[in-house]
Amino acid sequence: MEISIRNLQHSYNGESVIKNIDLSLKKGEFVSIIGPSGCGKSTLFNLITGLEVPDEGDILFDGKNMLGKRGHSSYMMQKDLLFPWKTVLENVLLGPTITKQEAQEAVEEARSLFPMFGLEGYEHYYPEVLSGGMKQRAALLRTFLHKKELMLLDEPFGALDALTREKMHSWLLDIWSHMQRTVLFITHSIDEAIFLSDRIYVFGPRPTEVILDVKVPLPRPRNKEMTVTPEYLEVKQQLMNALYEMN
Amino acid sequence: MEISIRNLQHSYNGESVIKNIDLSLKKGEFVSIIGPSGCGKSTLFNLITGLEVPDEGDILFDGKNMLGKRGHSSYMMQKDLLFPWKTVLENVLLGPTITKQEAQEAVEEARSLFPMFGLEGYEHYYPEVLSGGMKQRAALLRTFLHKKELMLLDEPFGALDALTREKMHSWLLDIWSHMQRTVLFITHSIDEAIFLSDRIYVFGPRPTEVILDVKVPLPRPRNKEMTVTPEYLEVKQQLMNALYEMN
Amino acid sequence: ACNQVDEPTQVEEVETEVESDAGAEAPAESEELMEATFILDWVPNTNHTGIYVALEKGFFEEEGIDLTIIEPAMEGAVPIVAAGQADFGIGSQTGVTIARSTGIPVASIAAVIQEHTSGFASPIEKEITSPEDFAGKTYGGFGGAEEEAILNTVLNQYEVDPASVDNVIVGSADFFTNTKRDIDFQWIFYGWTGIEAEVRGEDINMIYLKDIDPVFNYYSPVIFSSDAVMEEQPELVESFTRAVSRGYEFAIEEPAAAAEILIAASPETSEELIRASQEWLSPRYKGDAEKWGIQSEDVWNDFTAWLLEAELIESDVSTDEVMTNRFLP
Amino acid sequence: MRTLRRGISFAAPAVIAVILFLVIWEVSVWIWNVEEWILPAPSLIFQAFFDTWHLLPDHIWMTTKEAVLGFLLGIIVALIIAFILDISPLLRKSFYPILLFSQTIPIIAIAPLLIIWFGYGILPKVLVVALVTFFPVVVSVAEGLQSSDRDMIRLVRSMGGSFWQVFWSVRFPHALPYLFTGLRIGATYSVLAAVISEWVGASKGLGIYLIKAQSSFATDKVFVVIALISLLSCLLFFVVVLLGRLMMPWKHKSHKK
Amino acid sequence: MRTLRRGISFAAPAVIAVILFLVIWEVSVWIWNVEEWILPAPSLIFQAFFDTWHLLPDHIWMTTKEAVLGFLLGIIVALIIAFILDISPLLRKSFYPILLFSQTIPIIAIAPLLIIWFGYGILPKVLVVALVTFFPVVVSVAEGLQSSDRDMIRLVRSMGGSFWQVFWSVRFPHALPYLFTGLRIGATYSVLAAVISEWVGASKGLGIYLIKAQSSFATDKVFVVIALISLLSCLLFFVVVLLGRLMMPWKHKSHKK
Ligand SMILES: Nc1ncnc2c1ncn2[C@@H]1O[C@H](COP(=O)(O)OP(=O)(O)OP(=O)(O)O)[C@@H](O)[C@H]1O
Ligand SMILES: Nc1ncnc2c1ncn2[C@@H]1O[C@H](COP(=O)(O)OP(=O)(O)OP(=O)(O)O)[C@@H](O)[C@H]1O
Ligand SMILES: [Mg+2]
Ligand SMILES: [Mg+2]
Repeated sequence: MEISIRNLQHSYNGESVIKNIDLSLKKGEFVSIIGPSGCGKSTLFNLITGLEVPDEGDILFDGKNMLGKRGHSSYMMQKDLLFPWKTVLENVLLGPTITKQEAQEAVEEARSLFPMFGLEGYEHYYPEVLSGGMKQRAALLRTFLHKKELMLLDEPFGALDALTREKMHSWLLDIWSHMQRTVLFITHSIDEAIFLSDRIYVFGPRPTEVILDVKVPLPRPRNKEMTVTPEYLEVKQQLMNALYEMN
Repeated sequence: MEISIRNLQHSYNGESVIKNIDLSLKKGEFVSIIGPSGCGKSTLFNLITGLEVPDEGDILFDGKNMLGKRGHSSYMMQKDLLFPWKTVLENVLLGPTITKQEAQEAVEEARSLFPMFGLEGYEHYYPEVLSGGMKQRAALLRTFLHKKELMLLDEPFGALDALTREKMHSWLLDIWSHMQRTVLFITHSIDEAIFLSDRIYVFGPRPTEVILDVKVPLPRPRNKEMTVTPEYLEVKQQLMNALYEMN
Repeated sequence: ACNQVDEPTQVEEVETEVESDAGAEAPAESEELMEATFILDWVPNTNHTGIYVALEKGFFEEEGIDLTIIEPAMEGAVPIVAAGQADFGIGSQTGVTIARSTGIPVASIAAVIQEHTSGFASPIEKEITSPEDFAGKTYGGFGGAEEEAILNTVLNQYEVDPASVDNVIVGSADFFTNTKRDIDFQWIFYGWTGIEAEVRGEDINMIYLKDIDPVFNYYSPVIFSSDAVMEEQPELVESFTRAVSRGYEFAIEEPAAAAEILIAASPETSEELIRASQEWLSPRYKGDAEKWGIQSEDVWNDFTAWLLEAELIESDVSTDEVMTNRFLP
Repeated sequence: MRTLRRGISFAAPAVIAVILFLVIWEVSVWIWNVEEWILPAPSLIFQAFFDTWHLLPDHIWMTTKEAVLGFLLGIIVALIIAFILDISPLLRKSFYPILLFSQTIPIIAIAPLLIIWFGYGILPKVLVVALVTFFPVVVSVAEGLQSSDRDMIRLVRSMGGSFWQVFWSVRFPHALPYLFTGLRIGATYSVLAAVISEWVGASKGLGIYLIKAQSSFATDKVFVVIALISLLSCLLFFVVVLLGRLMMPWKHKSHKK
Repeated sequence: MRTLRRGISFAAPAVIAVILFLVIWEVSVWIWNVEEWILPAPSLIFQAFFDTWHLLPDHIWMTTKEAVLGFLLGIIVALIIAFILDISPLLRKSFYPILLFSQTIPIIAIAPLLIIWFGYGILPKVLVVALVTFFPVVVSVAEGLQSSDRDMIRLVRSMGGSFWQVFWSVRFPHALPYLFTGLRIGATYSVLAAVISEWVGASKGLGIYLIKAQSSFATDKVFVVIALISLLSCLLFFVVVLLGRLMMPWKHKSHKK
């Protein structure tokens, strides 16, 4: 599935938030977005998932206009939004429940992923007792189990320590390469963006627009050693310049 | 004020979370804590602020036992916890309201800090419309305005982009050096920890204990250039080893 | 709206099981029993004794009637009978007349008691022995339609300024409670509240309405039915009245036994009060009339005229529309 | 101007619905030929209203006074009781049966007590209205106070916030929507409660007017009173809704001022 | 065993409070020498209960049946109406006045209508109870449905969740505490509503017993009935509370199973 976003504009209460965004994803591509806090990244995701309708512009999936259409992508919001009335297991099964997947199968798959996500033993707990990072992991697992071709991840690793984060990185790249899911990824970490992505968009401050679109020239599969290669450092420098120039 | 924590132990529902923690802070020291997600860092903060009482152990402020005592430190929780019924300005003024500070003065100080925190223009908005990072900044501002000698910050910069984060870093170091506040800081970023702290504790996985206590041998004031010095890299290596050995 | 006969009423029947000898021959014709519903005006009391006696003694069955008694706790029997949800009801002459003048098609078919037994009562220590003493006192009313007009008529007759009498609607509290506080006198039925005072040993002064002005010697209560029932099933009305009449005759002759029947039918009501009340009331059902239930046209004429004069009804109601003796045995 | 227009667009659907309801009623009465002493058509009720309106102001005023004063008293009592229930689970458990008891007494069964203790003045009516209206408020507010966000409370406590500071900064604002739910129910009941309280003993008020109308089979006047009770209740309800909007601006607006 | 012990420790404060209440009452009656036909002492009420208990089971059973059936009907109606009110602000605005109207009709003023339409059986009583109890449930549930977390709704919608999936996965569970607040209020009213409904016309039931006792000046029996109404209401209330705990385990427990 190819996604292309054209001339997108959006405003809240008459104040422009997204000035003009053009953006495209190829099938199976992993693309990251970085940009200053409050610039409109989450807003873009809300537009893509159809939760909000832009003032202007098009969102095309394989050429088909998807403005205001919903249910075509798995979306991990910035807040964890676990339902307090569901146990962790029930929470992560939200997707399969909504798409009316076969229950038994879904439960088995979910359960098999609990250790990987460091949530083993918490299946039947209510989310209230989870630590901040555990909540985020549960939300990520929930998003993953809602299997759509496009995955939108809004800072999925913000509350994770380096180690857990790396584990998650390799897991994410693993399932991504196996399952050919297209990923659009918001992060604040330049390193994370480079390590994971095929391409990176840099957004400017609100009202935002794309100020840079860089290809990451690193081969797949990635490994930690690549983070000291000159290609890596060059991209990093480029991104940092773009971000710092904003001031 | 000198803080010393001795032989602290805590468990939830019979399951040990904090196995044994000894920890000390000198007056005006900046100390960071890093450790795997879900190990018990936030729990430690809850014990220090008196929100929970440990199963065993002592928390001494200048030799005085503070177990279960509250109101002695400014605490920024991991969740932003902005009150939906208060505007951003009212939210950040929570501390002065509770400590019954002179209102006019507090309002003026708060207002003067809004541009610095990138919240200008949002004074009278309800927090619902803020972006994730803006909420976090508002929560940080609220914590700062609740002026206590000890500041406990639980991942204050998790949702911020690199640029904003740096701005916040230098602001934090600035006020810290001016105001002689003791800071205990939870973070997931090794770089952040090294850049900001005098000392860093590494916590082990749950049930947690201190597995490393390193001094950061960098002079003050800090600047970005220091991040490439051999001292810096050595500390970083030390920390990474400690974290990676946990597996 | 007159399908009341074929439509079986859904109520849980109150019937005290008929075990009397009279009931023995009933089953043979039980399939042809006419169903009828009788609605009370208040909780079962000695005004109703004849009905319960007739039911218990099987008089209704003998007349081919399967009677159901409905006990509403509140007023409202008149529209229910008029609407055909009940065939017979019990109420006051005032009620029937006002209803008729409003266009509600009901008429009285029997007077339960010949003489009017209500009046103004007050505890003896209030020293109210004549309507003249009402001046400056507080009256506790029940919110009846005719009440204020009657009181004012009485006051005018005794040259008391109506404005000097405070009129408070006391609603649900009883005479004894009300007169403990700010109320000085109240309108009561001697056969019930007055008897309760006797039972309690409290002395009261009673000024009977009928002693103040003969026009107030109207019938209360009366048994009534609707035009529809009276026209379409005269035989039902006749049989009903016959049975009821026998019931009251029995109550007149054997007050003690009648009281027990009422007690059995309504065990929740105070037995002592029923017995005392029955004893007081039994001789008054018929009084010195030739037979139980008979109504004098003069009484109706006079009272209707008074109602008209008091503007309680807007148009005259002809007496043969509101009452009839033709169903009496 | 803008407030006016908004007011109109706010009230319009309600007014239209009421009119529709009345039209259906009127038509049904005509179609099934319902006799007027059973269920009078709205037109007849209007008629009766205009014929007798000169009798009404006194009664209306009396009942309104009782309803409003009683409701206010009820609210105060409710807030106090909800607060008491909130501070200790022990108090909650022990108080609830007594609260329930207070709600299960048929007013007219305790009419004698009310009269003996408080006479025939406005006081017993105000008390009855308070008795009826305080309960839904207590139950709602108690639930609201119970369900505050624990972490918000912890935040204020960690700042050294006293019991009262926690209460005013977190628990109370959190309980406000619950409070207004209870107030809406209470407001709805208050006028009818005032009417019923008059049956205990009074010389003025819509309740008295109702009894008199009923005993002279003036069904049309009975319905005039019912309509007035409805109207007054709606008015009170509306005031509560408006107050709710004023006191909880964050529920409707994105910013203050 | 454990459930039993917990049950006892749950009920104990309530029982003690009730006993205390009765003792204070008894003593007050003695001290102020209150006449027994105004306010009988609890001991006399117990006496009356034991003297007449053989008359009671039928009445109790009848009223209980009316209260429970009516309450169930009320709940169903309330859920449907709350749902209708929820789906469109227009419907909400237009419906509310009619809802309010339904709550401001004095039952006994429309008693003849009830009998004419529904006869003397259990039906009109069930309807009256439903009429009384549905309202607090509607108001509470409507508020609960309104106040769901918007972001949670957005999450489910972003997943392609249908209206009903949003409803069942977010709005309904969020509204549950509100629903139970309303149910608690409704449960409290249901028995009294059944009693009052019997005054419309019935031959059995606590309402009938009450009126008979009152009209034969038997204050002690009146209070026996009031006590029974209270007891039944408490029972129903307790069932609702229990059900609430079962249906909202996350409010009391840290994990399931
Ligand atoms: N509902 C709303 N009403 C008004 N303004 C809004 C609303 N939602 C978001 N905004 C504003 O739009 C801007 C962009 O918000 P958005 O959440 O998209 O930022 P973001 O790029 O995701 O930031 P962060 O990295 O901090 O999460 C912010 O300034 C925010 O205040
Ligand atoms: N109230 C509670 N009841 C039971 N277990 C709890 C409770 N609160 C926390 N825990 C458990 O205690 C452990 C430590 O939690 P804590 O929040 O301190 O972790 P953390 O180190 O802050 O992790 P993170 O970096 O993910 O925020 C977790 O496993 C969590 O599930
Ligand atoms: Mg965002
Ligand atoms: Mg934490």
